[in-house]
Amino acid sequence: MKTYPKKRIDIMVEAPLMKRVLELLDEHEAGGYTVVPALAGKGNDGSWHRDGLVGRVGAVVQIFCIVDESRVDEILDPLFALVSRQIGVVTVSDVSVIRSEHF
Amino acid sequence: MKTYPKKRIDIMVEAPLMKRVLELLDEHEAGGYTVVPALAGKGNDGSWHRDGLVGRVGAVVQIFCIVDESRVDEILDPLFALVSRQIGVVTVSDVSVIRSEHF
Amino acid sequence: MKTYPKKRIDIMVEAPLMKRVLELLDEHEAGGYTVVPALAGKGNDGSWHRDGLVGRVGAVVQIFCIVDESRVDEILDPLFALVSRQIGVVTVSDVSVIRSEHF
Amino acid sequence: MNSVLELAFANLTSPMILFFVLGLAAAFLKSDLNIPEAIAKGMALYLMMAIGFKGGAGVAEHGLDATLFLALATGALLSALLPLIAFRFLISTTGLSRVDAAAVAAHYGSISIVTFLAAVQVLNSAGIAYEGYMVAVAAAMETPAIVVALWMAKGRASSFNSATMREIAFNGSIVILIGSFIIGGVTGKEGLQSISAFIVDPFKGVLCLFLLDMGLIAGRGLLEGRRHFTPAVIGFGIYMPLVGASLGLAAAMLIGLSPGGTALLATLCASASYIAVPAAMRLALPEAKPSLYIPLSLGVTFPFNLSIGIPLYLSLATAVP
Amino acid sequence: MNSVLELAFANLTSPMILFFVLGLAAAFLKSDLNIPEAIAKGMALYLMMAIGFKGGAGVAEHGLDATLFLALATGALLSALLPLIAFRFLISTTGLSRVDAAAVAAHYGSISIVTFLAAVQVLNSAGIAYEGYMVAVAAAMETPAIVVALWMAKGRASSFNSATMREIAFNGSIVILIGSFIIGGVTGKEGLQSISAFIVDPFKGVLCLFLLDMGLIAGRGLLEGRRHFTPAVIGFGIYMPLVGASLGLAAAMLIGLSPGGTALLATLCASASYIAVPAAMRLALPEAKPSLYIPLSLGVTFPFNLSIGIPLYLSLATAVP
Amino acid sequence: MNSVLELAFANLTSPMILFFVLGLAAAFLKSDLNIPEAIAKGMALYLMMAIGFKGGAGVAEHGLDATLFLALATGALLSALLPLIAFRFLISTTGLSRVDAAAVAAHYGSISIVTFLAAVQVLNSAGIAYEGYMVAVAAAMETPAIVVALWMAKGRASSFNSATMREIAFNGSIVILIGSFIIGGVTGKEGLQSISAFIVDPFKGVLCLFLLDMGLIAGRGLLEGRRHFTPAVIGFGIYMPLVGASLGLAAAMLIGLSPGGTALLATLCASASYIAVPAAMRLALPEAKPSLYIPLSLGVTFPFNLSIGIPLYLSLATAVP
Ligand SMILES: Nc1ncnc2c1ncn2[C@@H]1O[C@H](COP(=O)(O)O)[C@@H](O)[C@H]1O
Ligand SMILES: Nc1ncnc2c1ncn2[C@@H]1O[C@H](COP(=O)(O)O)[C@@H](O)[C@H]1O
Ligand SMILES: Nc1ncnc2c1ncn2[C@@H]1O[C@H](COP(=O)(O)O)[C@@H](O)[C@H]1O
Ligand code: NA
Ligand code: NA
Ligand code: NA
Repeated sequence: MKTYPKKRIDIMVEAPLMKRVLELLDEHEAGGYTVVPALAGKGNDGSWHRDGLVGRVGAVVQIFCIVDESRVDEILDPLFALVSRQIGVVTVSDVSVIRSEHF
Repeated sequence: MKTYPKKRIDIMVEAPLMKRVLELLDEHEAGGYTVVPALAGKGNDGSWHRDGLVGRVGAVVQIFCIVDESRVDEILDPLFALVSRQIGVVTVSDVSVIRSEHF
Repeated sequence: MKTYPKKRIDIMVEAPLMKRVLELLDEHEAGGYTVVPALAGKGNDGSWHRDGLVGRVGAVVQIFCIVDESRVDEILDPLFALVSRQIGVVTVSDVSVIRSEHF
Repeated sequence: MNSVLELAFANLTSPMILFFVLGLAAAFLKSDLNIPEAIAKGMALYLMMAIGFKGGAGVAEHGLDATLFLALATGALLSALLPLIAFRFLISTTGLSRVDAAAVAAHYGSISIVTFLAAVQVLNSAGIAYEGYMVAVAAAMETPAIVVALWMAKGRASSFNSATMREIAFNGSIVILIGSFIIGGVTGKEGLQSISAFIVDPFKGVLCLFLLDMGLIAGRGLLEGRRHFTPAVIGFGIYMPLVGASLGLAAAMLIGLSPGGTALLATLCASASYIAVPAAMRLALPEAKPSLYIPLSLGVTFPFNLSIGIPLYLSLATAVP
Repeated sequence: MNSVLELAFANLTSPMILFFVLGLAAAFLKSDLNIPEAIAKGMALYLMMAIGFKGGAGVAEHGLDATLFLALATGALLSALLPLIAFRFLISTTGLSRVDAAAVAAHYGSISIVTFLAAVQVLNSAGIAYEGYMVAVAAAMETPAIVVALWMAKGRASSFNSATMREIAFNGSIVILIGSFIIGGVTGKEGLQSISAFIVDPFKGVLCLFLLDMGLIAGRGLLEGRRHFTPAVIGFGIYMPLVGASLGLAAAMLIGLSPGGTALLATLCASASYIAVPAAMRLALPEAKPSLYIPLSLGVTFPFNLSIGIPLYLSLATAVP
Repeated sequence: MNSVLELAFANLTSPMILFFVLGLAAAFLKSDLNIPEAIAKGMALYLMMAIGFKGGAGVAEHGLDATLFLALATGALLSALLPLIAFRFLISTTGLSRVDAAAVAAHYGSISIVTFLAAVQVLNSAGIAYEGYMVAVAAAMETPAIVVALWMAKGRASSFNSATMREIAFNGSIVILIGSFIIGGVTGKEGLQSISAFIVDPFKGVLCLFLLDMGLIAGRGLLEGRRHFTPAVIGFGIYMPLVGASLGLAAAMLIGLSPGGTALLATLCASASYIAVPAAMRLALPEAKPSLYIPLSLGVTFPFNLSIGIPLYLSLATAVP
């Protein structure tokens, strides 16, 4: 089956910032994204676990977004500006998709 | 450590269709799969959020499945037929595994 | 934007073993990791679904960890020793990150 | 007619309605207020378990009679008939596609259990009795509409196979409703008493919290689905329940239900599904737009029934001597 | 003996049992009915908090006596002894591997708190008193069986280190049971009264909903684990509780527990763990098959105790003068 | 003074405090006991819905008077004033950075609704009346402190834009508190009665379970945040509530609140936020350390208020004739 190369951007970011990241993706017309809840984690800023938490602080969500290679930089630059002061990690990787009109 | 190249198929699909996709993977002896809940997302068909939902409509789950390269097409073709009329996105990417008998 | 190549290790492992895996990652100074809950799955040891479960048995969590290529083997060897007797799957893939000091 | 207004007013200022309105308001204000999915599902299970059990215990106390079967058959028939009417209206007034019209019609033939619960609460506060088995009638009305609508959408029913039918027939909400109804029937008054501190006493409060959630979902759905909402579509969301209720009233009187039971059958006919039917539609009619049928059912028809519909149906049901 | 049958029959038609059966039926019908994980865990926490607290408040009211310590020691001893017996039976009759046999034995030495709860409900409805500290005995019986079973599996106990022991000793269910027991003991009758609308009144109803979930899990486990279920294995799941209960009855009479307390100790000995022990086994004996021991405990022994076992143990405990 | 000690002792041995201590102990023992996130959130929603509704129903019963507005204004003013004082103390005694000090100050200006709930429980058991609208005062005190603290942190307030303000103003907890308060006010005593089996009777028990969770989170936060905890910082976590309470007492007497209302206003001033403010700080002052301000508020000040603070403020409030 014919597939098309795209990029997958994975953003791990603390939950209170999620809305901002999604707005940023919307602004740059990322086409689509999916948010996956994370349960626990550890990074430079210490470790955390969702259990028992009531507020959004102390949790990290994972947002991923499949985009065309040509748009990666356009998204990464403002994303970096947004995430750099916060708790978070961003990765980019290669994927293929089966419907290219989608992205 | 010796690793073996495989393919990872990621399927984002609306929740009511999950059972069908898993049955399809079973039929094509995909060996294994994992379903990860998604919390929120956006695509061509609009955006959605899990919070407060009672039914399965309006939610997307992420199913991934590590398979040998040789089986990718065998799975993608019927998967595409299944998902094309529904809400969903499919990606394929490269991974290495440490136990090859597994797949 | 300048990015740096890293490796992403994905570990699907039954929930009772999660703590051991995280301790192992800590010992080998993996820098960070994220745990994502899984909802359902199937592998060699049968299929499972989280719904209705009270205990941790019968659930699989997904742990991922971005590390420098140079550390992959150091982590995979003990990980393999730990996971080989249990229910679980480990994959390694390529990613790029935007902040390299992080890992 | 005075008492209708009083009833309507009492209903409009009941905590139930006001919590629904709070949810709507929070959604429109774009507040981040939300109820975790697991809690919403847990409450839905609780409400169905409780209403099923109480219905069964009611039947155990008052005994079974022939009207039970008559009522079940009538309910199933109405559920199959209403989509045909709804479909006609939609095609001739709204310009929706055949598939969309069939999907919407399925929702209006099937029922909303929360609307039913709200009606039961109103009956309870007004001290009006009703047949305990009405909850079984509700369960019986869930599915026929789906089958008829899929048949109407024709050509499209390719994915409408026996696996889908099985899933629809044994879907979780039907199983817990009917299962609890039977358990309530078997254990009777004594069984009810032993767990009434769980399923009776806090019921209304849980319903309020659940309606808050419904308000949030309805409000967000309305914002999201706005673009589909022509006057003709909104109009349908309001007159169709009246059409359904009229048929329900007539049928109930024909088979001789009590005034309370009549009001409930009318409410069931007037109500539109927003949980079971959407899931079935995504499987069998994926081309139909969920952003149309969910907010129409939950954001237009549900609040209409909740606020104006129920007191109206009740006053009509009790007006006839 | 007539009253035994009556008791058994009353038990079999109690809402608790019937909801468990509903869960089983839904699983066998492959219904998608399910209880969200968070709700199931929340109910488990609630049930343990409530039973612990009530036990502690009971002790506060009736005063501590020497039998508390005697009962704790007896419970721990029985929990250590039962796996040895179970292991013998399994090795000689079922053809299970050493490791599988040890793992199963651990489950039958340890206890199931929900079985205990069900027995307490039966005592309550029959108006039979029992020692409040029995819940502490239950907690004391959770762990010894695990240690003994790991020791029996030998050679395999390499991963059985102090970290594992610590996790087992301070696992969540023990902490909440014992913690609530102590709080109940400290705050006594007054404390109980202040929160009884939460932990006493709705208790039985919550237990019903929880048993629905147990039925679903048990049913699905039975479907999944079918292949391991030889007649010898199923047989073990039924006679082993009887063996355990006999020892429990004898020991209880020896140390002079009340008839109610005797029935509870017998029930604890008869019951098999399906939450705490499986988790420990996955860590320490990963080669043992969870698809064997979980459905055996939850799908065979649990329903056996729930339906036939508990009334039987109770009638034996009350028969002896 | 004797009665103060008695009150303090009664408070210290109440189930509420003891469940909090159990949570702390479980965390320190590194037990895996935990409450699922959805359950914790569900309980938080429940507690806010209940306290809001009861407050509103209280106002409906006793009528509105001018002090309501006076109390709202006073609360808002205190919430804006306290961060200024806290900031001074922190800068001059703890060596925290400007940004960290501002973030901590925001927490102490704002309020903790659970501390408020605990104080209400103590008033209820002591049979002391209070103004129903105090819950609205609590809501009014949530936000001003945040605005002031961001202004103090200056230069850093770049991300402090209208979107952030909107999010803070319509955050979920404010919407449900105020919404339920209004619904309680509209439906009054009758509304309260109709759902009191849900929002009144089990309230205290739910609060106990919620405090168990708070204890777990506080204990784990203390372990994680240890490194930030100099004596000066811990000291601040204890004397700042006393400073806040003093101001609250004075203000309450000035505007003529009842002794019960006075104790509540003092408690609100003494309490420190650990849900709403942290979320706002992560958005607007990301450089401030959450591992400092959350455990300080939840692990030091919250237990101090719960155990010693509340009885103290209450005895002061009732001592003055
Ligand atoms: N190396 C890593 N691999 C996977 N996830 C990470 C890694 N580093 C950080 N994270 C995730 O990102 C969150 C924030 O990271 P940090 O900003 O370093 O505290 C952590 O809590 C983890 O959930
Ligand atoms: N570009 C994308 N990146 C990541 N997830 C996506 C993307 N597009 C769609 N999705 C996910 O797939 C779901 C269905 O997409 P769609 O069929 O385009 O509505 C969305 O709700 C998202 O959760
Ligand atoms: N090929 C696969 N693709 C994705 N996930 C898998 C695969 N195989 C196993 N898994 C996941 O890993 C768990 C344990 O696998 P196993 O040890 O094979 O039973 C399964 O329950 C799945 O959640
Ligand atoms: Na209808
Ligand atoms: Na046992
Ligand atoms: Na304060």
